[in-house]
Amino acid sequence: EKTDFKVCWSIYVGWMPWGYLQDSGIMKKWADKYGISVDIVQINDYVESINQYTAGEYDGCSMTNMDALSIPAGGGVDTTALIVGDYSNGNDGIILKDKKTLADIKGQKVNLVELSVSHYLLARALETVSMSEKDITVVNTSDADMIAAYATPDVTAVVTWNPLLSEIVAQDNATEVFNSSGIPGEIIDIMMVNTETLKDNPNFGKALVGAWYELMGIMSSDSEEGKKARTAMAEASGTDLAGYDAQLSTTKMFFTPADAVTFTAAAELPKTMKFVAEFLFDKGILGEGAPSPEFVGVSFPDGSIYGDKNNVKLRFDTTYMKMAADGGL
Amino acid sequence: MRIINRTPSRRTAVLLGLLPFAALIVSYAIASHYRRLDNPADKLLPSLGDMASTFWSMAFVADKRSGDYLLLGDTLDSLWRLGAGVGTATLIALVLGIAIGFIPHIRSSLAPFIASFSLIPPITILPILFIIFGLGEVSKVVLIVVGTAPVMVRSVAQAVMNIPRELIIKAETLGASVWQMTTRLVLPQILPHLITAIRLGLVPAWIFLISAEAIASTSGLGYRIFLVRRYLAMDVILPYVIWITLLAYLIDRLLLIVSRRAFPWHHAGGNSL
Amino acid sequence: MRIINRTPSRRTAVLLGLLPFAALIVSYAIASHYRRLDNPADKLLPSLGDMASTFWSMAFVADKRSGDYLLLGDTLDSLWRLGAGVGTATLIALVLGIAIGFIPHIRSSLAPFIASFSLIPPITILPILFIIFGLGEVSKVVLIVVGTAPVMVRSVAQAVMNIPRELIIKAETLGASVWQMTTRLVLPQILPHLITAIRLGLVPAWIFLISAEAIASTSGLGYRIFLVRRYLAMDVILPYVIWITLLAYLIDRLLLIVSRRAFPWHHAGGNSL
Amino acid sequence: MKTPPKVAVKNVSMRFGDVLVLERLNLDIAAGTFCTIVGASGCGKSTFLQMLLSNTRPTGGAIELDGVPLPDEPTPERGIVFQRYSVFPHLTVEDNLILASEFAASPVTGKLFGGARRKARAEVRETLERIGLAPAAKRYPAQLSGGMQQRLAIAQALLKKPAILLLDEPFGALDPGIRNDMQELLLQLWREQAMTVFMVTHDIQEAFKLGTRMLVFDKVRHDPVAPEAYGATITYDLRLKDGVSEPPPAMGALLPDPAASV
Amino acid sequence: MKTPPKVAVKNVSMRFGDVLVLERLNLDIAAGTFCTIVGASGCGKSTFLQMLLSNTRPTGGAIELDGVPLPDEPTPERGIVFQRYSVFPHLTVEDNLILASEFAASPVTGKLFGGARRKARAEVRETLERIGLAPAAKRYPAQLSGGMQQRLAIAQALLKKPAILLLDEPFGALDPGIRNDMQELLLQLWREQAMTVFMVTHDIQEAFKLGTRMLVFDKVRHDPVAPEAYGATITYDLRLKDGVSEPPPAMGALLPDPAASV
Ligand SMILES: Nc1ncnc2c1ncn2[C@@H]1O[C@H](COP(=O)(O)OP(=O)(O)OP(=O)(O)O)[C@@H](O)[C@H]1O
Ligand SMILES: Nc1ncnc2c1ncn2[C@@H]1O[C@H](COP(=O)(O)OP(=O)(O)OP(=O)(O)O)[C@@H](O)[C@H]1O
Ligand SMILES: [Mg+2]
Ligand SMILES: [Mg+2]
Repeated sequence: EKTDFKVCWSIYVGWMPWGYLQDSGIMKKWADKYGISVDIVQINDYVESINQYTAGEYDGCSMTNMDALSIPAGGGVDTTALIVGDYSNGNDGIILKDKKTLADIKGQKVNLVELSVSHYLLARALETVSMSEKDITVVNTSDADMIAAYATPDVTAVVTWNPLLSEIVAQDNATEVFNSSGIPGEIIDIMMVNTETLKDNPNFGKALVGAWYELMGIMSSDSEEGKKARTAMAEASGTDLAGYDAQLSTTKMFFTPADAVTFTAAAELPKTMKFVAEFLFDKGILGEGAPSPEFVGVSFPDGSIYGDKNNVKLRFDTTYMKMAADGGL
Repeated sequence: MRIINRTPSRRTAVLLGLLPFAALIVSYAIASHYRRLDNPADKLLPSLGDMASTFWSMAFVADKRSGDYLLLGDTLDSLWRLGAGVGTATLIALVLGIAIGFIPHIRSSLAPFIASFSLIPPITILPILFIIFGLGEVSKVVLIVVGTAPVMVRSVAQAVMNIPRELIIKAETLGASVWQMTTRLVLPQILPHLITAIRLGLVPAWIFLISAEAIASTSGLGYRIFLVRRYLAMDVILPYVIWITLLAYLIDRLLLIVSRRAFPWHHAGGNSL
Repeated sequence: MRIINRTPSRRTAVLLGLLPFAALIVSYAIASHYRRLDNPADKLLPSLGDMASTFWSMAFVADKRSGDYLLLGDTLDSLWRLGAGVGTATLIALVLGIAIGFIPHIRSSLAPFIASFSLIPPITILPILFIIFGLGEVSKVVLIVVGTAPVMVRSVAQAVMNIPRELIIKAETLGASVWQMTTRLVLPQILPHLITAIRLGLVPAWIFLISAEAIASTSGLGYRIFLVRRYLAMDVILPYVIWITLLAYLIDRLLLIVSRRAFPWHHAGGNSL
Repeated sequence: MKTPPKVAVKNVSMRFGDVLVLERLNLDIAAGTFCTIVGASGCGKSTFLQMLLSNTRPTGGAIELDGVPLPDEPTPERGIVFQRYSVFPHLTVEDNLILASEFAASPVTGKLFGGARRKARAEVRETLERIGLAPAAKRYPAQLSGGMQQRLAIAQALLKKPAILLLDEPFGALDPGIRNDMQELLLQLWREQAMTVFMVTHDIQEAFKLGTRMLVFDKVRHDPVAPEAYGATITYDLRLKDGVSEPPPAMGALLPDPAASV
Repeated sequence: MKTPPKVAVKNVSMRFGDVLVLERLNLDIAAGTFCTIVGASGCGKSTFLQMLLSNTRPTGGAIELDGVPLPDEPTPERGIVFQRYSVFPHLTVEDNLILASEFAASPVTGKLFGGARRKARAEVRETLERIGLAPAAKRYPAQLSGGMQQRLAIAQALLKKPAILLLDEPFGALDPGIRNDMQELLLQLWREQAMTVFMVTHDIQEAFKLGTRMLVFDKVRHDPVAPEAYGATITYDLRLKDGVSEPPPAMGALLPDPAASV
């Protein structure tokens, strides 16, 4: 039982509301309501934010479904998907220089952040043209340097996400040959929280969810207030309102809790997680001792479980989002 | 007359010194010009005018969102961290350096460890630093300390060991205790070397400051560069880099002047760069 | 007897030197133990045994996917880059350092530029390096060069300026040309200082190597560390860090031995750390 | 009971690793002796002085001071002046001189402040006048000539009123003229303070001129196969009158030609 | 036509910023003169030598060599030996000696290899014997005593057979005994090679012993308000016989007491 909580987030279109929640005082309002305090901390380096959460420094952290499985869940930290915020619907893409179709990628060096969702996207895309990673060479490239990397002659193919993606696509010689709208609902951005902490402190979950959906309501409206919120988020991410709206357009935000609940409870999610688990296992990052992709168990809202039932470390749970949908907060 | 015997006049020297800077600016302007001929929206090498106007607005136009002057805020935050980091490193260097240089038992026990420790690239153990020190200001300061202190400790210790043994013996015959020797003999004699060590340590300190701010921070010069880097906003990055270089240069000169003023007995004779 | 006058015996000195290492290992083992009590799958502080077995398999078990020995491949690639970078920096330091230290006109024109240049944190101008040098091996080597050469140039130039003027004059009276003085007098006299400069330069060189490999690569020690950082595999990272530190230490000692062998006239007297 | 000699050296030997530097040194020195020490370069004169100072310990034998063994580290009753590095470069002339009284007065900071410092400075004023450094009181050693620095070093050592003063080639770096003045100054101070002085010098003229007793160090035994098997010892121990005396003829071959610098 | 003097110094003066160090120097030196120079510390003796070497240029007046103005930088016809730093620490004794011939023989590498090098080394063997350094031929200067280093420095300068040899306190750092040997060596070499020698020394005995002509530098004019307004000049210019001569009584006050080092 505790009263002070810390969650962390990093700069990404679907997570910018977290920063605004803190700055605008909405979070404080909701925390006060439940008699707790919640500190929302921005961490520039995405991987570092997950590492910190995994190490136990934070009670929650925004991350993708894939990274949740590989880092905290794979590291034995029981983690619950509290708020399923959005999925990438074109926010991640594959770009070829001076080539027009995905099949042309054969034999090229592909620059991407290895073992990230970009890597996953590439693997899924290659399947659609009956290729595998053997047909290309992956070059691990830091996201911060992706744009500059693309500007060099030796880089001919990149996989990345927004806002880097739209910066690169804007160049004359760039063609986006595949993007995450081709695998809708597979790259999901989620606020993950520590299962144990959540179990012991339901108020923590309630405050976060309540605050989040209040802001979703504001943000999705075309009102002055909504614009103001989006402008602030745009600037915090280093762009302007138009740029930020463009990024939002390729992100399937769940502005209402009901949408999020529907998506999380749908039958596609277990399939997606199976893809992801197999991808991670194939890359050898489920841990040294992982004998199969089913090593880490994942539970779903309907009670079904993928993988090892005795080692469930990642839980998709709609309880709190449902409370929000039902107006119960 | 051989070229090594010819010394340029003061005016020639200044002109010669400006030459490479001018060459850099001109070649940048040309490269930028041709890139923008190809693609007028090129972001990589913005024109000098663009950079100037961006810099101007970051420096003198209050940010719409927060009402702050971004450059000022970033600079103050970064300088604060740099100062805290280098200050802490200096203190550590002073205490450990004197102990290691002066007391053989401490030297035996700590010198090998610090020598090894100074070889660890700090960025590789960042996650551990962040876990131990959190992600707040402390961890940024600690990263600077970890990156600069070992080398500074080493050079202070070496400076202590370079104090002629004769002076230590002399102090003993004058009845000084170890503590008195430390405060009256060792400390004042190594202070100028400490300043040299700080000046040398500032180069990595800036690098670690920028790295730390790029990982976890919401303000500072490194944060700003990190933030706009994903949009390849070189019109912000390049002026920031120049600004950082200028700050670093000014701090370096300031320390040199302080040293010359405070320790006239140390700066006698000998050309230095 | 005052503590400063007591010297530990050889055996005591070795034991004292091992103490902090032992303390580090023990405190790590304890911390790791307690973390794993909480969460047996904890990734942050793996047990010493886990690290050893992971390291063993990286070193001696061929990788399932590629059939390579990962540690060997990473080490060779990194050492190659480090060697190329530091080698280039050394060459630059030698040529520019001698020119700046020996010829006043070149000193006037280049010294201020290099002093300013050395203050630029290289990571901030990465995009520009990419444009000029591409994204392949060259840019990694260049990053190392940019990060280490300015300081090395400076210390070589200072070493040249520290050659007693009397020796230069003497050479002139023996009929030496500038070129002959450079090859027979200046070069041999600064070589030991060059080795010192290399040893000092290796510390930042490792840091820039790791950074460069984090940017875009498919192998190398830094690559591996940053790759596995994506899933917090400290059981790989920590042994790699120790391995890097060990390599750095060995190279440092090697250079010291080379210097002692090659320049006996330089290593006379004086305690050094 | 007979009073013990001021300094008693009892069968002292010194070995660095395999090299035997000094052996079979036996010596009693009465209080008030001005003992000059000469000998070839590298024969162990400085080493002998270091032992008297307790800065190194003999590997064999023992040295006694007033009948008790030497303390095991340098103490204020034995003052020292080296050829170089004898004054503190970061202190002005007068601050060099008040340093010893600062150490004594202030165990924690080792420093006097305000009135106490002014008083201490006033107290050394007379000494400054004596050694002719009053006009240079505020200068740093680097701003003094070599002779001025050595005068300061001697004054600094003497202000502590040591029973024994050790001097290791104190005037080696000085010009002949200045050297002469310094010798006079030293003799005068020695007479006034009734110290026991040990002075190593390369200049045999100086050794005769100043000493009341002169020790010559040399190797007497040579092993042509292992030149390092035997060490130097005291080959001549001359009691001189106050003033100049001539070396015995036998020494002619051994010592540098006294006419050398004439 | 009368042959010009070897060295002619014409109304030379030297000023560093506001400080006038030397003024109104006028001097003709015949070939083969052994010219010793004495004077108080800081009066400009080294500066004068630096000017003769073309290492600094006089701010007034001119110096001529065989009737033509001095070259504007050091050249091989004028050899130099300083008090310190006169030999190359990174070369062995014999390599220090063959260096000049290497410079002459090999403009590009400045180095001889194989047979040529063996030949050059053989050629300096005799010189090595003369200066008593043959057993030390393979040693580095740091492994030599001060006297051995200075012998090497003089030999190195002389091998180039300079018309003029400049010496700035060459024996200042040596013991009296070694000093005497060195003086003999120098005199002998001077006679053999018929050089013109300029030697600065602090030791007036040495100046009388070695010189055929002795110059005393001193300030003659003093401005009590601005002590730097006037520089030193040549106050005594004594032609000495070959051998020792006595200073005139008037010089007694001016110079360090000659008895000082006796
Ligand atoms: N710490 C040491 N380790 C090994 N050898 C030493 C040490 N100190 C002195 N020696 C050796 O002992 C010998 C005597 O040295 P010392 O300095 O006492 O001679 P010295 O008579 O003072 O000579 P000089 O007249 O040149 O000053 C020398 O051969 C020296 O190499
Ligand atoms: N480069 C310089 N700049 C300014 N002043 C100088 C310079 N070189 C020499 N001096 C001054 O010129 C004066 C004469 O110096 P110099 O070295 O010639 O004296 P010296 O007669 O050789 O003295 P010493 O006997 O101590 O060697 C000194 O006061 C010195 O401070
Ligand atoms: Mg000695
Ligand atoms: Mg001089």
